[in-house]
Amino acid sequence: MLIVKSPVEKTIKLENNIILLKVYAPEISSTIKPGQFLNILVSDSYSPLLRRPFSVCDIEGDFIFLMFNILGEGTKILAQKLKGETINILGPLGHGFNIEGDYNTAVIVAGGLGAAPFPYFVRALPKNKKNISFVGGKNSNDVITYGLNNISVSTDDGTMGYKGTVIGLLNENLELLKKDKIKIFACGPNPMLKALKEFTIINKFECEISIESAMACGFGICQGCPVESTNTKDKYSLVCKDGPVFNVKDIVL
Amino acid sequence: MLIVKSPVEKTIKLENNIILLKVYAPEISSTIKPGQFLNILVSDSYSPLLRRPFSVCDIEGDFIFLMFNILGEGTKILAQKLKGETINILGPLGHGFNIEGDYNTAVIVAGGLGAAPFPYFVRALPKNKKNISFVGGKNSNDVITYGLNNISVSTDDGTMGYKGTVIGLLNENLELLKKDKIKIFACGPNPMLKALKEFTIINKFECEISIESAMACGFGICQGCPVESTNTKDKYSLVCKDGPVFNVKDIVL
Amino acid sequence: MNKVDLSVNVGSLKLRNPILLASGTVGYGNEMSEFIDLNKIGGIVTKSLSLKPRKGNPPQRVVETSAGMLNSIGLANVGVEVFLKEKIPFLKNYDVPLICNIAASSIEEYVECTKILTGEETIKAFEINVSCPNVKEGGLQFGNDLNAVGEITEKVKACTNKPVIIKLSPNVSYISEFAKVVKQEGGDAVSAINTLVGTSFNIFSKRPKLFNVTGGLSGPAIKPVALAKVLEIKRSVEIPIIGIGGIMNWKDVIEFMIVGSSAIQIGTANFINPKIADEIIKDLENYCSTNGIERISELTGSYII
Amino acid sequence: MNKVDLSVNVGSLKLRNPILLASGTVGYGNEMSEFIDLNKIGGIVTKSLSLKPRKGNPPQRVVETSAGMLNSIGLANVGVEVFLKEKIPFLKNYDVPLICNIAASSIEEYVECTKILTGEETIKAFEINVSCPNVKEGGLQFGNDLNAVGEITEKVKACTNKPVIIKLSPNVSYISEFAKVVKQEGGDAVSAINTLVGTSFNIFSKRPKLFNVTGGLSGPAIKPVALAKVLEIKRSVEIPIIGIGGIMNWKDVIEFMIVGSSAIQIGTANFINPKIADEIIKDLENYCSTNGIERISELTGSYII
Ligand SMILES: Cc1cc2nc3c(=O)[nH]c(=O)nc-3n(C[C@H](O)[C@H](O)[C@H](O)COP(=O)(O)OP(=O)(O)OC[C@H]3O[C@@H](n4cnc5c(N)ncnc54)[C@H](O)[C@@H]3O)c2cc1C
Ligand SMILES: Cc1cc2nc3c(=O)[nH]c(=O)nc-3n(C[C@H](O)[C@H](O)[C@H](O)COP(=O)(O)OP(=O)(O)OC[C@H]3O[C@@H](n4cnc5c(N)ncnc54)[C@H](O)[C@@H]3O)c2cc1C
Ligand SMILES: Cc1cc2nc3c(=O)[nH]c(=O)nc-3n(C[C@H](O)[C@H](O)[C@H](O)COP(=O)(O)O)c2cc1C
Ligand SMILES: Cc1cc2nc3c(=O)[nH]c(=O)nc-3n(C[C@H](O)[C@H](O)[C@H](O)COP(=O)(O)O)c2cc1C
Ligand code: FES
Ligand code: FES
Repeated sequence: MLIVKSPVEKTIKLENNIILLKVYAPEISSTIKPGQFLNILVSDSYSPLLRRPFSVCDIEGDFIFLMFNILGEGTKILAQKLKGETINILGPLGHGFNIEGDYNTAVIVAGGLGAAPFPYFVRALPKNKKNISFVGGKNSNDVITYGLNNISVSTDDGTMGYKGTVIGLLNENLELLKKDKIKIFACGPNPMLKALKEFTIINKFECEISIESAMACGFGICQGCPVESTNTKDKYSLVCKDGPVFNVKDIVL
Repeated sequence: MLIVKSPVEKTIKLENNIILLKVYAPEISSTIKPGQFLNILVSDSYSPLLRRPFSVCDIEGDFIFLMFNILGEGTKILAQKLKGETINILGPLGHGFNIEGDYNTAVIVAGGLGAAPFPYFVRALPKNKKNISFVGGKNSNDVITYGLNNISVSTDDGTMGYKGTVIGLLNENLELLKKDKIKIFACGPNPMLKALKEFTIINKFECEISIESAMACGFGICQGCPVESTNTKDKYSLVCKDGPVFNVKDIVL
Repeated sequence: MNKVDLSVNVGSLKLRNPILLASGTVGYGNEMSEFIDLNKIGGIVTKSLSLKPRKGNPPQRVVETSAGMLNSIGLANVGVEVFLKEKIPFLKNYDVPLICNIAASSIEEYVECTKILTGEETIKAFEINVSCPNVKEGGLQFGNDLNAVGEITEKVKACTNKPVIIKLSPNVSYISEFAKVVKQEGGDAVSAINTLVGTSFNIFSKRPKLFNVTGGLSGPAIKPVALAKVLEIKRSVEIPIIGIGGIMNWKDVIEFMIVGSSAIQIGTANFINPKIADEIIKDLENYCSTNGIERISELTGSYII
Repeated sequence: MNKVDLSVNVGSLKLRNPILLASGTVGYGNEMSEFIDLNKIGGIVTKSLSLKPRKGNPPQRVVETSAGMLNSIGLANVGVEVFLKEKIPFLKNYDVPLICNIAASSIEEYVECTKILTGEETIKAFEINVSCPNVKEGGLQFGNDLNAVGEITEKVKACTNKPVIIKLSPNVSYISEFAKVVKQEGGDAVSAINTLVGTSFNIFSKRPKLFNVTGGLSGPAIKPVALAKVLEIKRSVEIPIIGIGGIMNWKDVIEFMIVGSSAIQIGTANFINPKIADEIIKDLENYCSTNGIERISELTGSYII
């Protein structure tokens, strides 16, 4: 865990109002793993007061990329950073995806901005593993495919790809998925993750998910980010420290 | 009184870390009088929460100039404004200098950043009036002569001009001052204004001073900016509404 | 856009919308009239008035803090008589409910002020500021004393037919106990909250920044505390509540209504943006209209816990 | 630069500098040790410990507010036994005064916890968190009840030789009355303040953002209130005070010392910058040295009013 002040290199606007922030942070890029996150202080003032957690989206040499859209004060300030301005980064934090292991194809399931951690994930995947992506959104505006390969898309309103949820789309492709030795890696809104949990249990797929939570510290001292664990009834797991990536079986969604 | 969002045109760094902010504000430039002030919201966030009062320093067509140095959060943010960014201005506020009247020469007395309102003052002075300036500072770094003419300088430590206070300097020039029909216009730190009050009473000079105060609203509703009045014992005057320019006889310093 | 009904009732007091301007942050209305149309806002609460004019505290009276400010104005005001003579005529030009806020240093003074003012028809209700030092009791605050608040409520009610709103101090263990006493003694509503006691020191001079040493904290910093106090009252006493504390935009208004406010007051925000009341009213109309809220009063106490 | 003496005494407790890390914002020290040298800070106050492990509240437990945050962790902790077995060994690697914070739902539980922990030599003092619901009294806070605070002080003191610090709740009318009771009953010091009660609602769902509805407000927003509480205690009771509330930098530390604190605690700021304690200690050294302050303890209560 480090605290670094890193200069912004570039702010890239993708479609759908998605922003990619390219930041020079060699200390982070050389150590962070896909699915880990950073807790970012967007301003030295007390407004906003707390850091903001972001997944590492991608890495290019000494640079890291963050992907987000403008939700509130923190992301608004981040989006306005100019080249040379620094951001204060705390990280790498938490446990990332277990990309090693006994499977042939990584199946990425992403809902909306849940796509954020996967460009780096794809890049970091061992050479001997294939990857395919299922990307869902409410509508075509909500579909983010940046940095992904072999993509199938679903939208709730049918404005793009399969009409329905991304879990519906997975079900449509069930035969295909069953043919291969797959492991599912997912990130997205809670209802999606809930449905996915059921889907993976029924179909006996290995599955890791990255979840979100309100956070204050991001590194385990505030106890602010509990998630119910299926293993220990008398204790919560912490999203920031025990996660944000969990085996889908280990937590109650 | 208006509230306008005005785009910054240019940030000019003078010597001594003094900053001049040039802002496009025709609604203000066309109505404001020398010595009046503006209450400026430097940020939409709640940090800082309140507006910051600044004298109008100068005017050029549709543009106004503010003069300040970086003291705290508010002035730091202001100093970083780029061309095109807007600032939210409330004004014109208060009563300015009475530049008309029965005198031949306006004698400007300024201590440190007390020089801020005088470039516009000089520009606005009726053609038939001369002006001379006495500018004091702790040391040469503290002496601001921007926009002034016929300048005599004093520094407490003697690093520039007369060694001593600006009131000492005035005393040195007493004969000269007494020869003319003068009116003194002053702005600066409180100890200077106190000494000036005594000086003007002893020598029977007309004198108006611009004073500062902590302020919340700047337009008379919070009662946050009292100053003891010599005229009404049972009531304070308000710096923002009754001032910031007062006849030196009207207030207790 | 459908027509939305923004009107609310605070007990028997009818307001065209829930947006009042808080005592001490609107003067007596004239400066604000340069920025907003007083005929559109829900109402004005005057600066606290006392029997005699008060000079107030020497400077420094205000200090900024993180997302807030401290003030110790010391209840500077023109006194009830000058108010009636010099301030009321201006307010008569407008169709805006006027709530007269009264501050005093004895129970008798509260009564006296109310008696003098109650005949003036422009005044639609009284708001009693109990966050004042009780001179007889050695300067302890009325607002921290259940008996005093009860007695003030009872005696003020006895000398006016107009609605009496008691403005509660948040600097107590259980604010709902005070609201209970107000209800018992016939008070029509409570305002919550007045400012929190705070201070700030200059670390170089070691002196307090405020002449009066301590002052009242207001602004967005106190919003979470104010919301909790309103909710506490709502959950334990049935009395109309006027919510106050750190309101900066329409979302804050909705939040205060959800936790139990029938109306709200805007304080510190007026200093930052004197047009804010106007803007909030438009935003509320918009919000209600796009969300199918026909009457904004439905929101009062609509929390789901 | 002259050598500066940063050491302070809080009653009989000697600290190498006045910078403590506040309960609930430092865990049990291990995560923080990645960022700062624990051997340099004044001391650590543990997360509140209870007799049995506590799971704490379901999510959501934290919400940001203007210049502050609300938390309702629900005193999640490992319990005294696991603490002794699993957390103390790590802390033994460091030379840092450990203050054990205890939370309980009955007076007996406070006593029990103290008895179990007092034998552990690594623990240098106890801080008693009285901002806990008293289960026997229907969940009312101990911290709002003078008698309860007195009884807790007396009974905890009776079963340990170590200094007992009572951490006071700010959610009361007169905090100095509580400090008086603590002194009367033999308490060694008070910590002030714990968090202010606050809440925040989602205006769309109309539900509280915190599962527990209300939470504790901390951060710079509360600093003026905390300073006023410390000053109130200092001016009316002679008892060492540990100042807490919104401290973000060395200037805030000096301000808290001037109004009467012998030492201070850093809370929320640890979340934003876990190196802050280190940085503040260096800044304090610098400040004292350049201003000719030989012993920082001179600053305690040095206000000029
Ligand atoms: C481990 C982790 C990784 C994350 N990675 C990314 C990422 O790569 N890209 C990205 O865009 N976001 C990510 N997030 C979410 C991101 O932290 C929030 O969007 C951000 O904090 C919002 O800050 P803000 O100040 O702009 O909005 P705020 O003003 O804090 O909030 C604005 C609105 O967004 C809602 N909101 C705030 N936080 C969240 C949240 N965590 N989830 C859902 N809604 C929220 C608020 O309730 C509010 O309605 C991640 C969160 C976690 C915990
Ligand atoms: C009518 C009026 C006109 C003014 N005109 C000018 C001007 O033309 N140019 C200019 O530079 N300043 C002017 N000032 C002062 C200016 O308002 C403050 O310097 C500014 O508010 C500081 O804001 P900040 O956020 O940078 O500093 P803050 O963080 O608010 O304060 C930083 C430090 O400055 C001190 N400080 C704050 N306000 C003042 C003040 N009013 N006087 C002295 N010290 C203060 C604080 O105590 C603190 O130590 C004027 C003030 C008034 C009342
Ligand atoms: C400068 C100032 C003066 C105030 N004067 C009074 C007053 O005279 N009487 C009163 O009852 N409340 C007074 N208040 C309290 C406000 O009416 C309001 O209760 C408080 O500021 C909280 O609201 P806010 O956070 O929106 O400002 C004053 C507040 C401020 C900031
Ligand atoms: C997330 C969080 C958890 C806390 N847990 C405890 C606790 O277990 N026991 C306790 O006495 N105080 C607890 N506190 C209160 C702090 O110790 C401190 O009194 C308060 O936060 C004010 O200081 P600050 O503004 O510097 O944070 C907690 C505070 C926070 C923010
Ligand atoms: S965010 Fe603080 S413990 Fe997880
Ligand atoms: S600053 Fe508000 S009345 Fe002068």
